[in-house]
Amino acid sequence: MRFLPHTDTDRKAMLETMGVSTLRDLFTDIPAEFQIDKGSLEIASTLSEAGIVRKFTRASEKNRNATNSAYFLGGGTYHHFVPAVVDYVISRGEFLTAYTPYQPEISQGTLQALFEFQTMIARLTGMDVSNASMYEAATATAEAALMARRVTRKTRVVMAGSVNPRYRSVTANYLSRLDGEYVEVDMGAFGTDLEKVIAAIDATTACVIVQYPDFYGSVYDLAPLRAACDAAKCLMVVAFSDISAFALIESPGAMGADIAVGSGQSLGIPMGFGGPHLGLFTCKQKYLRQMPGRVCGLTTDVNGKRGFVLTLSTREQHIRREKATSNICSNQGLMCTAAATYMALMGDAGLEKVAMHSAAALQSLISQLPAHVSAASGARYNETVLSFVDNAARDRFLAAAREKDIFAGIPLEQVDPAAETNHLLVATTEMVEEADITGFLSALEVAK
Amino acid sequence: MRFLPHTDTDRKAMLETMGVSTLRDLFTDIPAEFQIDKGSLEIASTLSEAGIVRKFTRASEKNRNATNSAYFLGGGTYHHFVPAVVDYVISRGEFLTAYTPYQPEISQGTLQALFEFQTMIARLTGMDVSNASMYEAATATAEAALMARRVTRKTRVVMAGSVNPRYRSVTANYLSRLDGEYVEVDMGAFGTDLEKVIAAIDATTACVIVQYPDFYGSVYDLAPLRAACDAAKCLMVVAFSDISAFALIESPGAMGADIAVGSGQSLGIPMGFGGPHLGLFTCKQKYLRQMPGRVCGLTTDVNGKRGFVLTLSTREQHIRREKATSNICSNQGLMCTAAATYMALMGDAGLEKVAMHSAAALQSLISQLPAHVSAASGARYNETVLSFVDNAARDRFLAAAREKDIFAGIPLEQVDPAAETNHLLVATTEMVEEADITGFLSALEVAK
Amino acid sequence: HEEPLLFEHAHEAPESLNLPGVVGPISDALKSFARKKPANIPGLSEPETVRHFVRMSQWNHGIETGFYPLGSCTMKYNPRVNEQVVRLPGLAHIHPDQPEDTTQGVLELLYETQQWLGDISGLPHVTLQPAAGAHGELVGLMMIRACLDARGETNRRKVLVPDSAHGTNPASAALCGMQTVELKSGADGRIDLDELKAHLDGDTAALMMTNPNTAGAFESDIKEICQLVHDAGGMVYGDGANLNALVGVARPGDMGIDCLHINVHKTFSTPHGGGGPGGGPVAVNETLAPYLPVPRIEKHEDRYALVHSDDNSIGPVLGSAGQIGVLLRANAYISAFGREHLHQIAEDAVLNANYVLHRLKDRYHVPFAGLCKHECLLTDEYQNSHGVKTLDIAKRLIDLGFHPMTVYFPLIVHGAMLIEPTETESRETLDAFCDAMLEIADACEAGDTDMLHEAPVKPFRRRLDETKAARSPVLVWQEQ
Amino acid sequence: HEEPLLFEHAHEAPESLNLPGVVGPISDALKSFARKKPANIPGLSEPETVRHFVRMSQWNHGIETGFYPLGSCTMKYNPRVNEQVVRLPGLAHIHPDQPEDTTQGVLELLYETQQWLGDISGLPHVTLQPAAGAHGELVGLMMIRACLDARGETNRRKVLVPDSAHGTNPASAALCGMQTVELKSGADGRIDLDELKAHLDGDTAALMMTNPNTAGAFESDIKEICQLVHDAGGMVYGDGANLNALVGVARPGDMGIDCLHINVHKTFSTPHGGGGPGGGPVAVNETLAPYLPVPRIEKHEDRYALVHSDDNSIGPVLGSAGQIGVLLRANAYISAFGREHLHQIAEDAVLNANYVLHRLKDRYHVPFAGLCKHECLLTDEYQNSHGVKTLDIAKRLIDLGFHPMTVYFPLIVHGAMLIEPTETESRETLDAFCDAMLEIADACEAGDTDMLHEAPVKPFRRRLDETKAARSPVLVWQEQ
Repeated sequence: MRFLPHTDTDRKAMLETMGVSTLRDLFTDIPAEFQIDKGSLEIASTLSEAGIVRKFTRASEKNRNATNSAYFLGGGTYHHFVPAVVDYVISRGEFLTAYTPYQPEISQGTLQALFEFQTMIARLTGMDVSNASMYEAATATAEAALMARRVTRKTRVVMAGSVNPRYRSVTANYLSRLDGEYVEVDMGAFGTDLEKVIAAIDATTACVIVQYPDFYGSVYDLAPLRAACDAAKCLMVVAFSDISAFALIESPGAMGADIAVGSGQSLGIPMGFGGPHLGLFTCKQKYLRQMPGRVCGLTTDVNGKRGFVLTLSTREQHIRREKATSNICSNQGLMCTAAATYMALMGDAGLEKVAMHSAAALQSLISQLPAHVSAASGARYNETVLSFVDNAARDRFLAAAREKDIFAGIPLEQVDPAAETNHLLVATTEMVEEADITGFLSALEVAK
Repeated sequence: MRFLPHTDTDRKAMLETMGVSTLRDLFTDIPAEFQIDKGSLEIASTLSEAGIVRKFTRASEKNRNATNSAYFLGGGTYHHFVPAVVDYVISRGEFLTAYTPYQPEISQGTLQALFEFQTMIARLTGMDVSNASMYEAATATAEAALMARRVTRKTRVVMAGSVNPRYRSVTANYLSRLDGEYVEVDMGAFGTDLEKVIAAIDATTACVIVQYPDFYGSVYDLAPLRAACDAAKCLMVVAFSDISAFALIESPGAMGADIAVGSGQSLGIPMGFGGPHLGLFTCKQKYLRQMPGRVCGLTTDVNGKRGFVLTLSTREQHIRREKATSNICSNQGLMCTAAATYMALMGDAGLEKVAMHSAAALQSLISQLPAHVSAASGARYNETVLSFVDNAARDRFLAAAREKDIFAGIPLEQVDPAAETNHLLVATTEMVEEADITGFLSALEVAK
Repeated sequence: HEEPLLFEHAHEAPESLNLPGVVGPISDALKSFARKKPANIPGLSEPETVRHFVRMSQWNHGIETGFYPLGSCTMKYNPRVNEQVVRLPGLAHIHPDQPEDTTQGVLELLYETQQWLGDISGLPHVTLQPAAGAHGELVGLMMIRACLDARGETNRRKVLVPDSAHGTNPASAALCGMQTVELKSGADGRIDLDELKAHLDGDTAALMMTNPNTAGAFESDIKEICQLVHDAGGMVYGDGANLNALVGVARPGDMGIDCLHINVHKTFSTPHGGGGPGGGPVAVNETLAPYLPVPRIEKHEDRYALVHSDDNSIGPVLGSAGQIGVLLRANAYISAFGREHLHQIAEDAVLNANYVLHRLKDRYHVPFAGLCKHECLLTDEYQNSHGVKTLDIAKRLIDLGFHPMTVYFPLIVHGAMLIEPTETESRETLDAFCDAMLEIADACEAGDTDMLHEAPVKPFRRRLDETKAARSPVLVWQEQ
Repeated sequence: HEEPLLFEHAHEAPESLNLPGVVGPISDALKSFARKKPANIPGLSEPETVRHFVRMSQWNHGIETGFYPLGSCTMKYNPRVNEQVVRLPGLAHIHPDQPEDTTQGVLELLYETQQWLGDISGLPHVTLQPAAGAHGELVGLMMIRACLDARGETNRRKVLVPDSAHGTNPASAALCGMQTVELKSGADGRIDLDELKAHLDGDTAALMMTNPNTAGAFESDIKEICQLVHDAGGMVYGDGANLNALVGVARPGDMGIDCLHINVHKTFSTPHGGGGPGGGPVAVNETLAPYLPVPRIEKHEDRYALVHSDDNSIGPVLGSAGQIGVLLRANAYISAFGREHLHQIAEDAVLNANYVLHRLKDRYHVPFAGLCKHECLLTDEYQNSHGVKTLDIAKRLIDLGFHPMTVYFPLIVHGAMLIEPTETESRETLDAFCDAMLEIADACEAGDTDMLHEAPVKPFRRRLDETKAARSPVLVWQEQ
C-alpha cells in the first residue's frame, strides 16, 4: 500500500523488538467474537491511483457544472470567481496538512492568516470583532441565537420569515431541545416586513434574527429594528448569505447589528455541492467573551516579538467541560486562509468590482424582463424572485433554459417548502456575462 | 494590472525621487521613430483571469485527450501514469519559481534533487554518470554525436536507420554545418540490422548511434557492436525513447554503451503535445569532462556539511566563450525534479511493474492479432509495427478505432516519411487495460 | 524571514484584479444603500499576495514537513490524488440546488461513502451531514433523544460520560438539552463496571464512550458495558475519534454500540487544514435509523436523490448535505485501500503505537500497563523530580524537529503525554522520535534542563504569552 | 532541518505503488533480455516521498519566497492561473502525433502565440521550436546561414559579437560552423561604430547584438548599426534576452534587426523551474522566413496544421514543435495584459531599474552614466578599498533575505553587479533591497566587514567548496 511505509520485514522486526509474534497479538484485548476476517467487508476492491482518478473523473462528468454554463443559482451558495492563487495557497502542505494551531511557535503561518482573516471580516461586515470561523451559515445563525441567550439571559428568539429557510430550520432545530420560545414571523411579500418583526418582540426576547440582504435579495433599512431592539433590550442579529454585498451596500455593523453571521463562501471558495463552505461570526466588542468558536489573538513571545495564539480558550469545552457553552471544537481553518488570500488579492477595489458586476447583472436582467414575468419589487443586491403566470410556465422556461446550458434559478419551493410553485429564485454574480442574460431572456419566450 | 504592484501614485513618487517627469522620459534613449503608440499592437484585448480560464478551457475541449481514450500512441512520447504527488512537488513555488542554482547556499533543494536525479538515471541506464538533463531526446542525440567527436577527435558519425527518425534528422541537421561525414545506415525490416551498422564503421568513425529498444520497439543484443566499436576505437552511443524499459531489460550500460541518451518523459511527465519533456545524457566516467550540459556535484560547505553545487562549469560557455564546446545553457530543471519524485515514488518494484504491464499489454495484443494483420517479428518491449494488407485497410481500421475513442497508433509515414503507408506504429503502457485491447481487436475487423 | 501583516504593507492598493461580468448601472433603489466608508481591505498585487502567504506558510509545521504524534488527533498523511480529484470541475463547481439529474455523479459517490462507513462501523445507516466530530456527537444525541421521546421516555435526559472523555462529549449533551453525569475511571483507566452500574437508572438516556478510550486502551468489557446500558433502557453512543485502531479489524456496531460518529479528518485522512474543515458522519443501527437528519442521500432504483423531509427525522442540522469535498476525499482514501487492505490501517497504527510505547516505557512513566491500541499514554512523573514538566518536553520536541504530542489530556492522569503515530509513519521516523524522547529523558537525568525550559529556540517564534492574549484580547488589527 | 538523500533512508522499499494495466505474460523473446541486477532505485512510500521533497524545497529561494534582482535573467512573478490552465487534460494529455483534427485547440493557441510574438517583435514570422534562448540563437544563425548560402555567399561565416554579449552567442556561432570575432565595446559600454566598421567585410555573416545591452543601456545607434551591417551584406541577429525593456514600447524589427530570439521564460514569465524548461522562439523578417525550421504551425483557412517539411527550411531542430506547455504559459501572460497594458511591462521594468540605480548610484560605482533600461550595472570599485568584493556583497544579500544580483557579468567591467528588478516588484521591495545595499556600503565604510566575508550564515548551507566539487567530481551517490 503506497500510503504505508512498512514492509513486512519492518513489521516483523518491530514485533520482534517487542517480543510479540504477530500483528494480531496486538489485538488480544479485543474479544475474538468482535474481530472480523481480513477482506470480509463489503467495500469496493482496492483501486490504483489511476483507478481513483478514473472513478472520480467519470462521476464528475455525470454532473453538469458551472464552468461551462450560464449560472443563476444562489439561495446561499454562489458561483463567484475563484482566483488560481487562492487554490494554490491552500493546496500548500504547510497550510493544508497543518493541525489546529495549538502549538503557536510552529503555527504562526496559520495564526497570522487567521488574524488577518478576522480583521478583514470585521471590516467588511462593519463589526468590531470576528471569530476564526464556524462550519457554515446555518449553524452560525443557530449559534448566534444561543449566544444572544447567554448575553441577555433571556430565552425567546424571534426569527424573521425572510431569513434563508435553511438557517431558520437549523436554528429552530437547535433551539427545540432547550428551554425558551422560538417564534418565526410570517412574511407576506418576497422581502422583509420589519413592522411585523418588531411587533413580535417582547420583554422576554433575547434576540431578533433578520437577514440582510434577505433570502429574496431584498435590501432594506434596519434602523427601525435597531431602535426596537434597544427598547426591548434584546440583541439584533443580522444574517447574510453573500458577503460580497458589503463592498457595495452599508454593512450589518453600520446598520447596528450586535451579532452578524453568515456565509463567506463567496470569498474564493467553490460551491462544491454545498461544502466545505465558511461560516462567519462577528459581534460587538462588548460581547466578545460570549462568542462561540475559535479566536486568534495578538500577543508577544519571550523575546518580545509579535506573534499570534488561539485565545479565550476557557470558553472551549475541553477546559470547562460540563460548563461549556458551545460544543464547537473545530473551525473551517483552511477556508479562512482561502478567504484571507481572496480578500488580499481583491482589496476594496476588487471587492467593489465584484459587487458592482453582480448587482449590475441583476439590474440588466430585471430591466429587460418581458411582461409575462415579474420580479419582486424594492432594492435588491444580486438576487430576486421571478414570478411566472403559473407553475407550468415556469417549468417550461426552466426546461428551455436547460437546453441552452443555462441554470436559470432555483424553484423557490425547493428551498422554502411553504412557497407556491410559480416562483424562481434568481441570483447573479460577476461570472454572469451579457450573453448569458440574453440567453436567459430568449428562453423566457416559452413562459408566456 | 494584477501582476503589477505599482499604482500611479507609486510611479509618480518614484519618478519624482529621480527628478523625472514621465515614464516615457526614461525611454529617451530609444529614438522616437522606433517608439510605438500604446495599444497599437494587434495582440488581443486584455483578458480577466476568468477570461483566460475560459479561453484555455475552450481550446482544451477542442482537443481529444488521453484521459478518456484507449491510447496506443508512442514513437518517442508515451502515455504513462503521472502520480498526483509529482505534479504537486513541481507546483510548489520553491521548485517552480527558483532560478538556476548558481547560488548554492539558497538552492540546496534543487541541487539535492538534481543529484538524486543524476544518481537514479545513471543506475537505471546502467551508466557511470548522468548530467542534469538536456532539452529532449533528439537534441541530446545530436549532442552525443558532438561529444563523441570531441572525445575521439574524429568526425565521422554513423547512424542506424532504426533510430527514431526525429533524432536522426535533428542530429543530421546539427552536424550538417560542421566538418565531417554523417552516414545513415539504411534498415530493411522494422528492426536493427547490426551487421549493416557494423559494416559502416571505419577508422575515421567517431561514433555509432543506435537505438535500444529501437524506434520500432525491437530489443536486440548490442555485444557485436560493442566489439566492433572497440576494434575501430569509436564510441558506441545508445539512444532510447522510453526509459521505463530498463527496469525490465538489460540497460544500455550493461550492453556496453559509452554514451546513452534519450527521453525521460516516461518518468512522470505528461505528453503535453510534445513538450516540455526531458532529455537524458549519460556516459562513462572517463568521458565525464567532455559531457555537455549542467552537472551537479557533491561537496562540503565551510562548516564541513555536505552540500551540492553546479560543477564542471568551465565547460559552460559563459566562462570560455569562443572555446565553448556546446551552447547548451539551460536544462530541464523542473522535469528533473519531476523525474526524481517519480522514481522515488516507484522504486525498483514500481518501475518494474510499469515495465511489466507495458510489455504484457503489447504481448496480449500481438498474441490475439487476426491473420490479416501482422506484427513485426523479434523481441519487442512495448512498441511494434503492425502491417495491414494495404493503406486503405489500415485507414479503415484507424477510423473504426476512432469511433470507439481508441487512438490506435501512429501511421508510420507520419514520423518516418520513407515508410510505406500500410504500417502502424503501436505502443502500450500500463495505462492500457484489457478492455482497451479488446476494443482495438474488435476494430480490426474492418481491416480485412 | 519576517513578513508584515497585510495591513502593514507600505503602499496603497494597486489597480484591482481584472474581472469578468456585466458592466452597467445598478438600480437607484440599491444606490440609496451605498456603503459610506470603504471597508479598508488592503489590496495587494498578485505577486505580493502569493509571496505574503507563501512566506507565512513556511512558519508552519504540517504533516508534509514532519511527524505529528498527536494523540487522539490521528494526523496521518493526506494523499495528493485526493486533492486532485475533488478539484474536478464536475465536483467543485456544482451547486447543491442544481436539478438532481445534473448531480447524479456526486450523489453516487456520497451514497457509496455512506454505505462504506456503515459497513466499516457495523452500523448500516449513515448521515454525512455533521460538519465535525463534535457536531456528530450532537446529532447522535439528538437521534437518541428523539428515539427515547418516541417511546414516551421523555424523562431520560441523563448522559453518562467517563472522566477520560473528550471535552466535547458533555458540551454536546448540554446543547442537546441533556445533563451529564461523569463516571470515574477505574484504576486501569477503563470504565469501571460498578461505577457504571451505580449511575444507570430510569433517567439514563445514554452512555457516551470512546473505544479505544483516550488512554489508548481498548474497553475490553465493551460487551457487558453495552448490555448493562441497554438493560437499563439507555443507548450507547460511541465517540469515533479513535476508530483508527479498529478500522477493518472490528466493528463498533457488532459490539453493541448504537450510534457512532466518525471523524473523517482522522480515520479517513482528510486534511486538517489548520483547524478544519472536518467531517463527522454518524452511523446508527436500525433502531435509530428513522431519526436520521435530512437531507438524506438515497438510492431509488438507479437514481440517487436528496430527500429533504421525513416525519421522523430530527430535521436538518446543517445548511447543506455536509462537507462534501471532505467526504469525497474520505471516499478516495477508502478506495485506495479497498476491502483487501483496509485492516492494514488499524494494524500498522496499533503496531506503531505499541512500538513507541515499548521503546519509551522504561524511561517515561506509563500510567496504565498493557497493550495500547493506536496511541500510547505516558506521563512526566519521572521527569518531574528534575523540575521538568510535560510542557517542557513538548516544547523541546519542537527544537528537535517534531510536533509535540497531545499534552495534559486525558485529564485522568497528571502530566499526560498522549502519542499517536498513525499508520503512515515509517519505523525510521518512529525511531528518530523515540531517540529524541530518550535524549530528553537523558538530559533530565543529567540535570541538563535549561534547554528544556527555554525551548523552543529554533522556530520562527519562541514561547508566546497566552495570558496576555487572553487578558486583553486583540482580535483585529487597528492601524496605529 | 536536515533531510537525508533518498539513498540513505534506512529501510527497504515498501510495497510499490498500485498500478493499473494489463497483468499477463511477456514474450519469451523479451525475457531473454531480462535485466540481471535491479537498478537499485530506492522506493519510498508516498508519505515519505512527499516529505522528502517538501523539506528539500524549503532550502530553496524562489520568486514566491523573495526578490530576485538577477540582471539579464528577468526573474518576474509567474502567474498561478498559467499553471492551472496548462494542466487542463486537453492540453496536458495530448500526443504530438494525434490526428490533427483532435488537436485543433492547442494548435490554435500556438498559432496565436506565433502571431503575437511576431507582432510584439516587429518580425512577423515566428518559430516556436527552440527549447531555450541559446537554442534560439543557434536556430537564428542557421537561418541566416541558410539565407546567405542560398544567395551563394557561402564564404560569409564571420559573426561579430560584442565583448559584452552573453557567452552563448559565440558558442552558438561555433555550433553553427561559424567563426566569432569579438567587438570591443566603447567607453560607454555600447557598440563602438568605428570598431564595428573595422570588422565588417565580405566574409561577415552577421552581427549578434543584445539591445538593451548587458550593461542595461540601449544601443541608441541601433539604426546606423543595422544599416552598416546590412550595407556590408550581413544580417543583424538580436539576442532577445533583454526584450523586457522594450515590450509594447518599441519593436526590434522596426529598428533593422533581422532575426530575434525571445526568452519566454524571461519576458513572458514562464517559470524558471530551477534551470528550465525554457523556451526560445525566434522571430524573423520576410527575408529569413523561408528558412524557418519545421514542423511549422500554419493556418489554412479555418484549420490549423503542423507542416513537417519544406524545401527551404533549415529542417527540424527539436524532436517536437517546441516546449508547448511553456509557450502556452507565455500566451496566457500576454493575454492577461493585452494590447491595452502590454507596454506597462517595459515601463514599470525600466522605472524600477532606474529607481534602484538612482538610490544606489552615490554609494556604488556606476561604470556607465545615463539612463538604464530594465537593469542597472554597478561595480564593487568603492568597496574594494575596504577589502570587499562583489562576491561578498552578493553573499551578504542572502543573509539579508535577498537573492544576489547577477555578478561578474558583463565581463567588460571589473566586479560587475547587474541588477534587474522587473515589473512585478513593488516599491516597498525595491526600497528594502536598496536599504540592504546601502547597509552593506555603510558596513564597508565602517570597516565592519567580517560579516561580509563570512556570509552567508543564515541559510541551510554556508559557502560551498566549488573547487573541491570540480577537482574530483562526485556526480552520483555511491553507497558507502
